[in-house]
Amino acid sequence: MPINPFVKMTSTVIKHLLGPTACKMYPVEKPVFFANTRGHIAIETNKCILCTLCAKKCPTYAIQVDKPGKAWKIERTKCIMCLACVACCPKKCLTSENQYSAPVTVKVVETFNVEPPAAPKAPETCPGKE
Amino acid sequence: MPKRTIIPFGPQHPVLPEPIHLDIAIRDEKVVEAIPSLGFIHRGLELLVDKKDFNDMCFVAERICGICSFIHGQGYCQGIEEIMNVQVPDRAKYLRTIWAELSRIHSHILWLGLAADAAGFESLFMHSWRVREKVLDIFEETTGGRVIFGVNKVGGVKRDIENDVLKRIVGTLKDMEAEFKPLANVFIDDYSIKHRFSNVGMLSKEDAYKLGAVGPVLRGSGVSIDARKLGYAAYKELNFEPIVENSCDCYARTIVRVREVYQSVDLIKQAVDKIPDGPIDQKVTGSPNGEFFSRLEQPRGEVVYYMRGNGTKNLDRYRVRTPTFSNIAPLVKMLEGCELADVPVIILTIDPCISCTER
Amino acid sequence: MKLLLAALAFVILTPVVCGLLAGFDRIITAKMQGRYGPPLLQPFFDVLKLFEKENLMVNQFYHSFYLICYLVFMVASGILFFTGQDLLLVIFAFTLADIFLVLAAYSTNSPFSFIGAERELLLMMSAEPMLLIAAVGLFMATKSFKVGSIASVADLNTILLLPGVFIGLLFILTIKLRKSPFDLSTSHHAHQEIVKGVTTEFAGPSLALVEIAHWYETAIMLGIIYLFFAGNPVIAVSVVLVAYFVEILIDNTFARFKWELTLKSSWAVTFIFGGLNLIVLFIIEKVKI
Amino acid sequence: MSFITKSPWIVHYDGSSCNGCDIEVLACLTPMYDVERFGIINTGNPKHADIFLITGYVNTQNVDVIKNIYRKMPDPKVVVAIGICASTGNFFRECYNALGGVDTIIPVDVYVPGCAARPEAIIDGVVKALGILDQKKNKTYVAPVKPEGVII
Amino acid sequence: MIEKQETVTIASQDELLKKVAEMSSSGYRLVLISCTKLNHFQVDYSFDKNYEFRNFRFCVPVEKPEMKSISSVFTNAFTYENEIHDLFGIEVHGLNINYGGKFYRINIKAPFSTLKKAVAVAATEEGKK
Amino acid sequence: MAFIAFLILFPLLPAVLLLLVESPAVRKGIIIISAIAIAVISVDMAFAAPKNAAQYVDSAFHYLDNILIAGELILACTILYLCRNLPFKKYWIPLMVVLQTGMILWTELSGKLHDVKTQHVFFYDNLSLIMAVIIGVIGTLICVYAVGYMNQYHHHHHEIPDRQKLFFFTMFLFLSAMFGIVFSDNLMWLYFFWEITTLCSFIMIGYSGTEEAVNNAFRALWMNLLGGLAFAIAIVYCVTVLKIVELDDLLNSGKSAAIILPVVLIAFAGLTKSAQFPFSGWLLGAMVAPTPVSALLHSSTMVKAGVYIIIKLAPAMLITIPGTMITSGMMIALIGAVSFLACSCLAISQSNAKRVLAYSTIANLGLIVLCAGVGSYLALWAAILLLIFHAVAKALLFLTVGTIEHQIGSRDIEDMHGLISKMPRITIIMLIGITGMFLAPFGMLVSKWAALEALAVSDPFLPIAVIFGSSATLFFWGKWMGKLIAITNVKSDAEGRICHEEWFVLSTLAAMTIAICALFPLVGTYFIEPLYGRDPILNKEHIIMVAILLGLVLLVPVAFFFNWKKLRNAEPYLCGAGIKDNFSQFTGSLGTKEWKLSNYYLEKYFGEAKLFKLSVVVSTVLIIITFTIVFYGAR
Ligand code: SF4
Ligand code: SF4
Ligand code: SF4
Ligand code: SF4
Ligand code: SF4
Ligand code: SF4
Ligand code: SF4
Ligand code: SF4
Repeated sequence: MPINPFVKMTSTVIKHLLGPTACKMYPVEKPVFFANTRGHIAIETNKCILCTLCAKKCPTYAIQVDKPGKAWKIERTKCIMCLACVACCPKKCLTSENQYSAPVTVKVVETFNVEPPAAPKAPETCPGKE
Repeated sequence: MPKRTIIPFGPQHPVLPEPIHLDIAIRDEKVVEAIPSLGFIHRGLELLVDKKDFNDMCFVAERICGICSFIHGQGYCQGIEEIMNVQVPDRAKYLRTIWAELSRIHSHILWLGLAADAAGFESLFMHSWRVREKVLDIFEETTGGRVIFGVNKVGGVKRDIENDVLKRIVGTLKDMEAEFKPLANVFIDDYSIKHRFSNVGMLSKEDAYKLGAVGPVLRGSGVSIDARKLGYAAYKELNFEPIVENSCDCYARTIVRVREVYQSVDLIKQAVDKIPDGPIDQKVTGSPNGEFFSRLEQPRGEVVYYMRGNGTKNLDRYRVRTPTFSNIAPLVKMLEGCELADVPVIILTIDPCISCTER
Repeated sequence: MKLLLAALAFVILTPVVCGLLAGFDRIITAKMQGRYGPPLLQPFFDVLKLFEKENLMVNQFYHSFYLICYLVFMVASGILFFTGQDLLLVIFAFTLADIFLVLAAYSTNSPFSFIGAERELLLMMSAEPMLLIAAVGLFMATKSFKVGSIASVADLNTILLLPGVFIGLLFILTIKLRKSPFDLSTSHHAHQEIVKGVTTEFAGPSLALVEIAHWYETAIMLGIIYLFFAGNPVIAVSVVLVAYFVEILIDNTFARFKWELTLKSSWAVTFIFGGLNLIVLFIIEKVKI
Repeated sequence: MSFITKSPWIVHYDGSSCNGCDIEVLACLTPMYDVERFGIINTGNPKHADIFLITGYVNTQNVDVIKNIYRKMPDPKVVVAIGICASTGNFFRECYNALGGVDTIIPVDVYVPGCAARPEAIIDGVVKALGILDQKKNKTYVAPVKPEGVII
Repeated sequence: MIEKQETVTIASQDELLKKVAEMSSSGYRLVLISCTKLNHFQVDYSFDKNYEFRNFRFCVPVEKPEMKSISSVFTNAFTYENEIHDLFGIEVHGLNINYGGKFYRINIKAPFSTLKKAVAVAATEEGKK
Repeated sequence: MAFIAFLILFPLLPAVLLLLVESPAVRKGIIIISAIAIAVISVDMAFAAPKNAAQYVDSAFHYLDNILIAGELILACTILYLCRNLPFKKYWIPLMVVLQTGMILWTELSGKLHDVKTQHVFFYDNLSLIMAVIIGVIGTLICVYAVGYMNQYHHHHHEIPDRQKLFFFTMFLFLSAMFGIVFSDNLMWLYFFWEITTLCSFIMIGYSGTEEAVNNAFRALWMNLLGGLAFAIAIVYCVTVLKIVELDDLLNSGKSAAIILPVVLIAFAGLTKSAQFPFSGWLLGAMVAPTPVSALLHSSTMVKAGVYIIIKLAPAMLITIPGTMITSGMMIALIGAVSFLACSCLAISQSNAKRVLAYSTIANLGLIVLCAGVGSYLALWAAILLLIFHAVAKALLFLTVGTIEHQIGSRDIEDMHGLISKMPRITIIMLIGITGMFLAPFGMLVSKWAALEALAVSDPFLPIAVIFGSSATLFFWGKWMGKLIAITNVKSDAEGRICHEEWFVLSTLAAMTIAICALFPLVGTYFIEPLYGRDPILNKEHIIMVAILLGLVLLVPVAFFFNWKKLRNAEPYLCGAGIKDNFSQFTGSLGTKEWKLSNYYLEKYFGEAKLFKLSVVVSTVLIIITFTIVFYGAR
């Protein structure tokens, strides 16, 4: 019986045993995403005009626009990164970052105060990240 | 005379990435009866046409399945375009072809890995999936997502791929092919793989045709049918022949898929060579009115969509007949008289995609 | 007294050594699969964790009786072996221990455990002849069934007289270590046919017992390999390590066999390598006289 | 210290997902992401598992299945809902056969957003789950209260 | 699209069965049975041979939702017909494998047949919450 | 010696009484009293008798010869009478009877015996004492068991005429005949008793009178008669050629090649009686008889007569056949090996508990024959131990199967699923029997261990057969145990219906199985080793090791009472298809379904269809070869 069929996998296996691992080593090494990887939706709060178009277009109702309360809200655990909102926003104030949303232990609705004169606060703390 | 052992197989079972259930009756280890049961993933998303307009339905179509998500989107869009008589730009057609073939590569290598795993060949599974990641990187770079692309829309595609990126993709695929080759040889030649796949799950040519098998299951039984030959998207202009194997067993289906990986790489090369410049989408106005049966070749075989519009934003009917659905009847046939150890292999050999089967 | 110390050393050292061996196994396996792999101490973490878990059971019997018997008899046969007792008795006690694992699985009355148990019995039936033939072979080569005297007599000649038996033993080592292609009844990772086979129903501490018993089992099997080279401990240890490595390699280069091929091949190997070796040995001795 | 964080074994069930999240869960096990680095093993058997990874939402048919699996996991255990479907039901919650996210039938400890959830996100989610697992082991776990929206 | 799609409407069930038998004997394979609810149930039987797509349409009245199975001719029809039974509530007679409504096991009976647009809208409102 | 006379003659008294009494109560009384008497005397005899060389009883009474002739005639007539409803065309059966009786009578009457030394009629040595204890204790226990069993039997089978009088008559007649066999030194007497057991077996197999039973009875008859014929030829040869008619003379006659032919002929008779291949068919067919019969005749005593005679002949079988390099023992050992290997494998494919037991019986007898054929001291030591252990454990198993059959209405192993939940006590008794059959440190395994060590010295062929065979044993016993111990939620009160006699007998046998295991070194020291006048085989270490293992087995159940923390019950894993708190059903494809578990039978490899025929062919060839070379050597 030829030995070959019994050892078909051996070379691959030995090569990897001796060679480097294919592992990306996340999270020890930070991942690099492509420029247009679809990630979480960010809003430039000073541009938004609360037109509610994005909320209407969003197929999963992840976005709520509170006109009287002047707030733009998103529930990240509903967003499917379809970018329909980004495409429809008349002011182009929605963008898709290439970083994904972090896992959370509670579902929260993130609220952004859309007050054109309001100073754009840097979102230092991510509620999802604790 | 020994009696039967009756056990449930699935819905939660380590070999099943997706829930399907079989009541298996075995004697010793021989399967004497296997009755499948579906519905664990039934969502009823066809009825979402009542709530989503025909443009948004594209998102739904993409999420029928995460493995050939792209082709679902493509099928949906092509159907609507046909009803509405939209002329899709050639570049969009070529891009669709390229993405579809990439999907096929990704899906087939994924399947090969799962098949290896079903036969208890863990390292082969790992290496297959390692190679597959290369294709996923191409996806992520070109569409922004690893599995759900979201690039289709009625009238064309949403994103373009620059020509130099296309060239680079061909290069990456060449690398991938080189890494895939030793693994493919394992599938083709390895003793233990042959032991597990050869003469297992026999489906004669006649049965395959009669029972409505599609895709690699059909072609593994020696029937040369490949819906890409219908010539949708850019396939009309590409040169290829359906891949056929004649041994009618799990091994044949495996080899069909191995060879289709090479074929897809070749098709992508052809497409990249021929792709014209130009716009990538066509503005669509109005609402669909009419009906169409849209047929495409997915990695798992021929998929059929039936769409019927009534001139409003919402369609009357959106019906998807997926390859796995068509392969259920052949599956039942193949399971007759196999060994218990073959059950996972045979189930996997139709590459079951339950999410699309039940929608 | 010396025997008592040997027994004590065996009981204490085996989990440490075999746990580490298992740790290396997992790292090497991972590397072979292109992965990075777990920490070296992972097997210990696993077992300790299992003891922290709730003991979920279908009924109390398998844990309180059969599994404890499994462990106790595995340790007992190990002690018999490492204190140099009769090899046949060791193998019988070893079988007894294994039977308790099978019975534990049977007693759960769970479909997948049940099939696992049937397969485990099948595997035992496949492997047992070779073990006994190895004992008879060692007897023919060293004129003793006692592990103690075999170890003191064994030299280069032993392996030269018993090459077939040794190969056969390596073959069934794969079965006993639950490595692919013979991991029919249960496996270290999710089992594609029968979930977890015999161990399906054992949760938490019960599973930990099985794991520890498996370490002892490994020690006994490797001990028998060692016996062939006992004349020179350095060579013997390296042969054991090489054998273990080969098992890992085989684990990673084979799909799982089906029961028919398993039974056929192991009996065939047992007969062709083990049996013929004995017969040739017999003829050689007849000719000498 | 509890060893449970060093050896979390998982069981994965595909509720009614589209496969997208499933294959990403599987991808976590494969060379690129190799979660065995953290001692994670996919056991495929709830009785051995500490972490229940669930993808896809709940429909009328798999309610029992999910509850079944959950019941058969020994304590301490955590549930990680992977993907938008498992978290909130995606747009499928509008379908006639859907009940919604997984938290409608069993308590969910971590939600991993994403459609499909990326392997990195799944790893993050599991790491988060480990903390909870440890708390559950030491009986210091308090279920978080859902805040009324967060103002930024 | 280069393929040609032809749809023939057939009046009676018996004629349909004859047609189906004819298709079978001339080497066509069953590609799809689909059902659409309009004012009646429109049932389409689609066949294919050498990429040639032929479609036979048959109408089942809503008041009397019954049809005959073609699974005696095409064994694989049972999947489609069971599905139609579960989703549309059409009684299919003569099935070779009859799941008796347990094919999908949904709680709502025949959702494609009964669910009105109004209900759908209500569900949408709920989804928004 | 008085007790020999007592043991042979006394059972005839209850036998005749039982033929006469009608009242069940009286019958029960007679049986129990005589059982006690026989058991006590046989045990007492075993302990009282000197245990060194064989003791002989001279033929003091000349009328014994006449009794013998009369007995032979009555026996032949009875068999011929019973042949009146002979199945189609089997005329050679009565012909065989006539032939062999004719030969014996001719020898007796033709005066050939005058110049033959006829000194001893009866004798005893340690081996016959062991046999006597087995017959006296186990045999009578089975008779007591049968009291309860036969009532139940007729309760369950109304269609079978109640012939209990005949039944118990035969049982006690049989006991008498068995004692006769083990104490006879004169071959004529030995032959006479031998034929009585054949007759008893024939009557008992046909007890139910069904067509199948009658057919099987006749099969058993002709196969045993074939052995009887060989025996008769051997006697004629001995008397006419060797001028010998006593067993001890035959064995001590200088080991010349001349005795090979009669020895092989008698051994052949032993093979048929102990149902070795190619004659295994009759024992399987005998399983139609009521279970106590299977236990008494067809596993623990009558078939043992076959191996008993082979063990006795073992020294004579070591003589090399002239013109060849082999001994007749080797050939006999090979036949034993074929039987052991084939039957161990065949048992795997059986789900009928009695058939499994039957195959296992043949296999174990094969192992004994194998050891006897090898004939070394160690091998014989193992053979005798096997004989003892097997008698106890197998009787226990047969009887438990009988009891269980009456409670659950089936003797199929598949129907015994989860028996431990339904009938815990009876199941534990059965488990003791099964463990006794194949697991360390119980008796059978200890003997197998000894056998292996004995065989390893001689050549590798027999050990290989034994090794493969015992691995197969592992499989079928293991799966049977598994069936029994599966814990289900089904409760039953069936156990309460089992009668006292059965309980008593079963628990006694179970206790004996364990006790013998603990006491086997004593058996070795006091019975077997003096028999061959050799050194003890087991050294202290062996005994200690076995004792430790036994201790562990008995101690571990203590863990039961250990308080395990954090216990929670959950139903078995069913792929998520399970139903809450339901331990037997799951949600199946077409609705709720019961899961069922059945053992593997591996029909493809171990099925009867092929393997049985193959073994018959192989063993027939072996027998033909044996006789050919023996005849060739004799000339
Ligand atoms: S939840 Fe995920 S998909 Fe949605 S915006 Fe955030 S990162 Fe993107
Ligand atoms: S990306 Fe899609 S799902 Fe997400 S918020 Fe925008 S529209 Fe909604
Ligand atoms: S984000 Fe854009 S689309 Fe949404 S409300 Fe603001 S302006 Fe309108
Ligand atoms: S903290 Fe939240 S917002 Fe910030 S990078 Fe991480 S996931 Fe994104
Ligand atoms: S603040 Fe955090 S959760 Fe919010 S979008 Fe940014 S990263 Fe995501
Ligand atoms: S820093 Fe946090 S909150 Fe800000 S955009 Fe990034 S993820 Fe969102
Ligand atoms: S066949 Fe399966 S993989 Fe392909 S699109 Fe359908 S669901 Fe997806
Ligand atoms: S979240 Fe998205 S990718 Fe994941 S299962 Fe749901 S639809 Fe599929």
